[in-house]
Amino acid sequence: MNAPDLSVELGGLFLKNPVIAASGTFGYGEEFSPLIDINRLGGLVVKGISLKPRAGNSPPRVVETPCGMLNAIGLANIGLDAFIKDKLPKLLKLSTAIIVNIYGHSLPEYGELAGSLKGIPGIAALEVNISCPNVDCGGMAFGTDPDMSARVTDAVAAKADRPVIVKLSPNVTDIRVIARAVEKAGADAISLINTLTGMAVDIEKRAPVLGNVSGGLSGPAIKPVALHMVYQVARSVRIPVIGMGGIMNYRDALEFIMAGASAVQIGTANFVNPGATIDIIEGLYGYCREKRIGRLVDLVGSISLPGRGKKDLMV
Amino acid sequence: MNAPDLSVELGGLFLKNPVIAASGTFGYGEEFSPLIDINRLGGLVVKGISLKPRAGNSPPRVVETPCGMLNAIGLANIGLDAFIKDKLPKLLKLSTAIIVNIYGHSLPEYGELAGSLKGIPGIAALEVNISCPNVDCGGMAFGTDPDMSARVTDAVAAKADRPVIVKLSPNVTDIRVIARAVEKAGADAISLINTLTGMAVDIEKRAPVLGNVSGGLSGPAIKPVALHMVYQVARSVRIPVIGMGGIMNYRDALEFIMAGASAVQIGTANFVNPGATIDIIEGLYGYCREKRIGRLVDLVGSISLPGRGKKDLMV
Amino acid sequence: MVLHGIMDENCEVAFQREVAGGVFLLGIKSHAIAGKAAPGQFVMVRVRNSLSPLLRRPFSICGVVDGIIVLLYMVVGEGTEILSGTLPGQRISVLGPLGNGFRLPSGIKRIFLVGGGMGIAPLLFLAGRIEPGHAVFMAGYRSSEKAVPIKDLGLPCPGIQLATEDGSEGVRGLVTDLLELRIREDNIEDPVVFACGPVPMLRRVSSLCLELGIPCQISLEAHMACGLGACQGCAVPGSKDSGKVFFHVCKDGPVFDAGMISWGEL
Amino acid sequence: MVLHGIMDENCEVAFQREVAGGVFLLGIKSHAIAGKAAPGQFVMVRVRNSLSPLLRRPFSICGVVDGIIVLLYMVVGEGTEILSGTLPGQRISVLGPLGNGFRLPSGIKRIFLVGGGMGIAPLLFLAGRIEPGHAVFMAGYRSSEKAVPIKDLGLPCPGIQLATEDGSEGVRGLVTDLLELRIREDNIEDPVVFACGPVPMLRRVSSLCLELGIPCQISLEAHMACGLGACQGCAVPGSKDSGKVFFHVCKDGPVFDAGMISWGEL
Ligand SMILES: Cc1cc2nc3c(=O)[nH]c(=O)nc-3n(C[C@H](O)[C@H](O)[C@H](O)COP(=O)(O)OP(=O)(O)OC[C@H]3O[C@@H](n4cnc5c(N)ncnc54)[C@H](O)[C@@H]3O)c2cc1C
Ligand SMILES: Cc1cc2nc3c(=O)[nH]c(=O)nc-3n(C[C@H](O)[C@H](O)[C@H](O)COP(=O)(O)OP(=O)(O)OC[C@H]3O[C@@H](n4cnc5c(N)ncnc54)[C@H](O)[C@@H]3O)c2cc1C
Ligand SMILES: Cc1cc2nc3c(=O)[nH]c(=O)nc-3n(C[C@H](O)[C@H](O)[C@H](O)COP(=O)(O)O)c2cc1C
Ligand SMILES: Cc1cc2nc3c(=O)[nH]c(=O)nc-3n(C[C@H](O)[C@H](O)[C@H](O)COP(=O)(O)O)c2cc1C
Ligand code: FES
Ligand code: FES
Repeated sequence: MNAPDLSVELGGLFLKNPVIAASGTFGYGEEFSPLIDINRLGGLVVKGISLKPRAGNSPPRVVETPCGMLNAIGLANIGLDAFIKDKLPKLLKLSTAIIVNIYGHSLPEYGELAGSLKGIPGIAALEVNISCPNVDCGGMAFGTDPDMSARVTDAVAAKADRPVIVKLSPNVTDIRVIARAVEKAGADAISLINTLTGMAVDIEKRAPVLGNVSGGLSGPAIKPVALHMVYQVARSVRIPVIGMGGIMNYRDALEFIMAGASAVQIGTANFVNPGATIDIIEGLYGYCREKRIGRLVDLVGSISLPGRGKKDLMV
Repeated sequence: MNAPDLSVELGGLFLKNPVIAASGTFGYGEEFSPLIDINRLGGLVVKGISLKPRAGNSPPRVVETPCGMLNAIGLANIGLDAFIKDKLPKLLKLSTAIIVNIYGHSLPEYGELAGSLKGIPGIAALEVNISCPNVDCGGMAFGTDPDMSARVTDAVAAKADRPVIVKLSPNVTDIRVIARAVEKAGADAISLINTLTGMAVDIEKRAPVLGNVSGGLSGPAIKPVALHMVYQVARSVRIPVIGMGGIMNYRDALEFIMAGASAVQIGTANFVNPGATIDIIEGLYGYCREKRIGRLVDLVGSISLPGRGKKDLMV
Repeated sequence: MVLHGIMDENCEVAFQREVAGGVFLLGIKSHAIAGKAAPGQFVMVRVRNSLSPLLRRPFSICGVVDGIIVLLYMVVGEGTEILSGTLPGQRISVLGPLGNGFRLPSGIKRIFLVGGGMGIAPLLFLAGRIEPGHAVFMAGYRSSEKAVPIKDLGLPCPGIQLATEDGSEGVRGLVTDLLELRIREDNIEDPVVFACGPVPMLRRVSSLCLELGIPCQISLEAHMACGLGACQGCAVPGSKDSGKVFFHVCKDGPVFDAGMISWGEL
Repeated sequence: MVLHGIMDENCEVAFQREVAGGVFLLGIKSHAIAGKAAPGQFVMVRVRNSLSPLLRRPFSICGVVDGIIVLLYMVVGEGTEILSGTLPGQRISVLGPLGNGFRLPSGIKRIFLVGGGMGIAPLLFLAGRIEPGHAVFMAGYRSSEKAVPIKDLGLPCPGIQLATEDGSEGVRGLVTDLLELRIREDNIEDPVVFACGPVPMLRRVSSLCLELGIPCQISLEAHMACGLGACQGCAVPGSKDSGKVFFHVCKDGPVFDAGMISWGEL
């Protein structure tokens, strides 16, 4: 048998394999370069970039929770100009897809970010964060309202000259409504989920652990929620879906792929195992070989649903 | 120092201590009676009762997830008549508060359930499940819409002759809106959270693990989400709040209490440690003694919030 | 035969031994649970004191010796992997005895005990309660590596007929073929069958017994949360005859008359 | 002094010894990490291969002997509890060396090493790199039970001045009192202070040194997710002078000049 083909196409974005490092967990790439060969990744999403630099929230910013962690980084980042000047040149030397995650505090800001990144060769796609729960102005508000989500998408798509991925928040009643809204507004792909809003209390201090009171929950704890939302969204839109939330190994990645994700992002796992992305690529490769699957894309959305059985019968 | 006073009052419901066994995880009480002295509990919520008996969903119905579990029991229950005839008499011999959890498929059904339980001496309170994610008709729809939530609350409160606790779903964009709606509609207390909707995929079978595809996530994994929602709701309503979601020990219980819960419910922990409720009562008692806290209620909502610090500063 | 007196005890591990490839024999000290346990019952074990794995794991009681509960289990996932690393002297939390257990018929019968893989565990306990000579014990495995050397377990040991799918030990084939051969060809008076193992095997045993009108009790598995009948997580579909839509394995079972189960839906 | 060549290695535990009440000395075999490690750097240890605890735990490198990284840690929660149960021969994943490390001044100075509790760990490593006689090592503990018998650790061992809060060993009082006494009263030429320990202690040491114009490097702790500078989780507030709103302990630190930190906000 030939070597399995792991490549995927996501609304105009071509990846050699479906494994992408998630925004905010992989810095600007260089942090992991002593440890892994970043060129082997399908792609890499940089930390969310805003127009102006941001220092972020007061510490403590991270706390461990059962099988997960809360973060309230507060979208700390060096700002668009420094990113373009200091970080991007190094990133663009890599032979992996560089995806720039952006967020704004207003519609025009989103548009301006997309406009400023226009024409820079080498950027593979934009990922629009409409879902970060840590910033009280903007962030949350956009991603939880279908109308605002659509307008942000539109603002970015109007200015962008490459694929636009919109990243959804799980903190909503029905994520399918948001997904359909951003699809209609011109998103080329959807990524989900961002973190669930959560909190931890320090009972010794009788105070929230995080300086920001609440934070975003990530890691294996949220995997079931993420998987269900990916499944729902994949069945509600025609554009490709990038799944994430608690993926630790290739088996988790397969769950997302079978539930409908065309690609996956790896976040918290990078902290636990800096080689997680590489291990997952190798795991997917080995799985396809063993199961004689020629193209990984054939597994996307491949789960078969149970018949109704005795569901909801009266006794 | 005198023995600490753990008793609480929840909108007319008096409990000797704030520890309640959660609906669906404690059967009808008798299942745990070989193992613990149920009379020591603050209260006990029975498995959700519907007008007609229900067989529930096709198996598999439970699956373990990282630090949590998914269940898709499908609200299997013996129905109101059998409950009143076969289960209630035994339950009412116990010297703990018996709380009857009810759910209907329509507004009139909710009202009818409350009406049928009227006048039965010994029932301490009703808990109204507007939040179970497992039944495709009803359940979810009520609890995720503020207006429907209010109407269910009103339907039950109009017929009930004892405290009405409304149990909220976490699968919503802003739980404070639902909480305020049910408060206004006459709820005497609010309990939260019910399970988060989730899913697991069996990659060998390429199929959902659960016969019902999706299920409700419970256990320590959801604790941060539950705690944040309890914190939010406690600051948004004047009626008492009963917190739950992943409480495994008295330290977890204290987190909820300090975040604003007047009482706590213990669900999944009963499966891991059938003595969990008793251990938590003893832990709270020991904590109050050690810290010289005369009345546990003084701890409710006692966390102090951080100053703004450097939050959201520009660099 | 629902038994009362369920206990949750933090028990000392008496011994732990790998008896076949990835198959372990675990002895747990608990006079209390051992004293009440009946063949066919099971325990829920907390494999370690941690939030992950969260739930307890169910295991059939394979025998009871001197106040020690003996379990026979195969490493299949994280929980059993962790359990297999538990050393004598360490403590684990054990909830039991749970479930109904087998019902031994009165009068002299010819008893067939049919176990597939780890399904032999509850049957070994049962075999110890049957007068020698009255029972035939049939065990089936994939291959000889997985075959448990029953004589070396230190438990009352019946005579064994072995089948392996690859023929590497005993008769080549399925244990159900062994049973069918004996039960159809010999002229057996009053046979009774007890079986435990994978679903396809149990389905075959059941249909055979139902066809021939032979009483048959099978022990089932299901994913469990509580093991106590409280969560309703362990449902299995009841047959039309049973009059029940679902049974709960932990409370109504794990042992069922073959005719009670809707085998097509399992 | 940011060092490159960070590694993630699945290392064998060489030894594990309880050296004081709840305080363990752990030796981990890694020629690669040991070969690169500098005093003040740390490692991130995965205490077991499991989803819970999820994150790695940061520990200062306390010394390096024959390709073995030595850690000194106190059991304070689940992670350190599990770590303390790891036996020689078992393997744990270690990421390092991380962070900047101390900067030793050139020229002959009088070096004060001031450690509170487990804060002595990185200072012991540093002490081994200083010519004997040039350094004074001051260690403070709550009480004698928690006092680490530094001479018995098998590491290059400086002369120690001890303070315990309850006076059960050494001088009664805080280690900062010891330092203040020496630094104010003696006529010391060119003193330099290196300190690690609880925040209140470091705050005191810093203000003392800033007041007297003595160069002072302190090693800080913060909750960490990555340890690599990627997550921005380990922020500490920078002083006005520093020109930074926040530093990141894992990358900009853990060692900072005392004047760089906004002590009031810590
Ligand atoms: C009544 C009963 C008796 C049993 N007796 C034995 C026995 O004597 N020897 C033996 O080796 N095995 C027995 N099993 C199966 C045993 O419980 C599983 O192999 C074990 O739970 C697997 O745990 P794991 O963490 O290693 O596997 P994982 O697959 O990682 O477990 C994940 C989850 O699925 C559940 N699960 C997985 N497989 C099964 C299964 N077959 N049945 C029920 N739940 C499962 C686990 O309990 C856990 O909650 C019995 C099961 C039941 C229900
Ligand atoms: C750079 C650095 C060097 C350190 N060196 C040492 C050392 O040499 N010896 C030693 O005993 N301890 C040291 N610590 C502290 C050590 O990391 C914590 O004691 C340990 O993480 C506690 O883990 P736990 O699971 O036992 O506690 P838990 O309180 O259960 O941990 C819960 C979470 O909080 C984090 N956490 C708890 N306390 C601390 C802390 N003080 N600093 C950072 N994170 C914390 C844990 O890493 C974990 O993510 C150092 C910390 C840092 C940042
Ligand atoms: C420390 C941290 C920082 C993050 N920062 C961002 C960010 O800047 N932009 C963004 O879109 N998502 C951010 N995320 C969310 C992740 O990209 C991802 O959506 C989430 O963590 C779920 O995946 P995981 O469980 O694999 O980590 C961050 C997550 C973490 C843990
Ligand atoms: C097996 C199972 C069955 C449940 N059944 C019900 C139910 O019938 N009615 C209800 O309101 N909640 C039900 N719940 C939700 C729990 O009462 C509780 O809200 C939830 O599990 C979160 O708490 P925990 O993490 O402590 O389990 C059920 C939960 C589980 C695990
Ligand atoms: S496992 Fe809970 S009812 Fe059977
Ligand atoms: S711990 Fe991640 S940046 Fe410091």
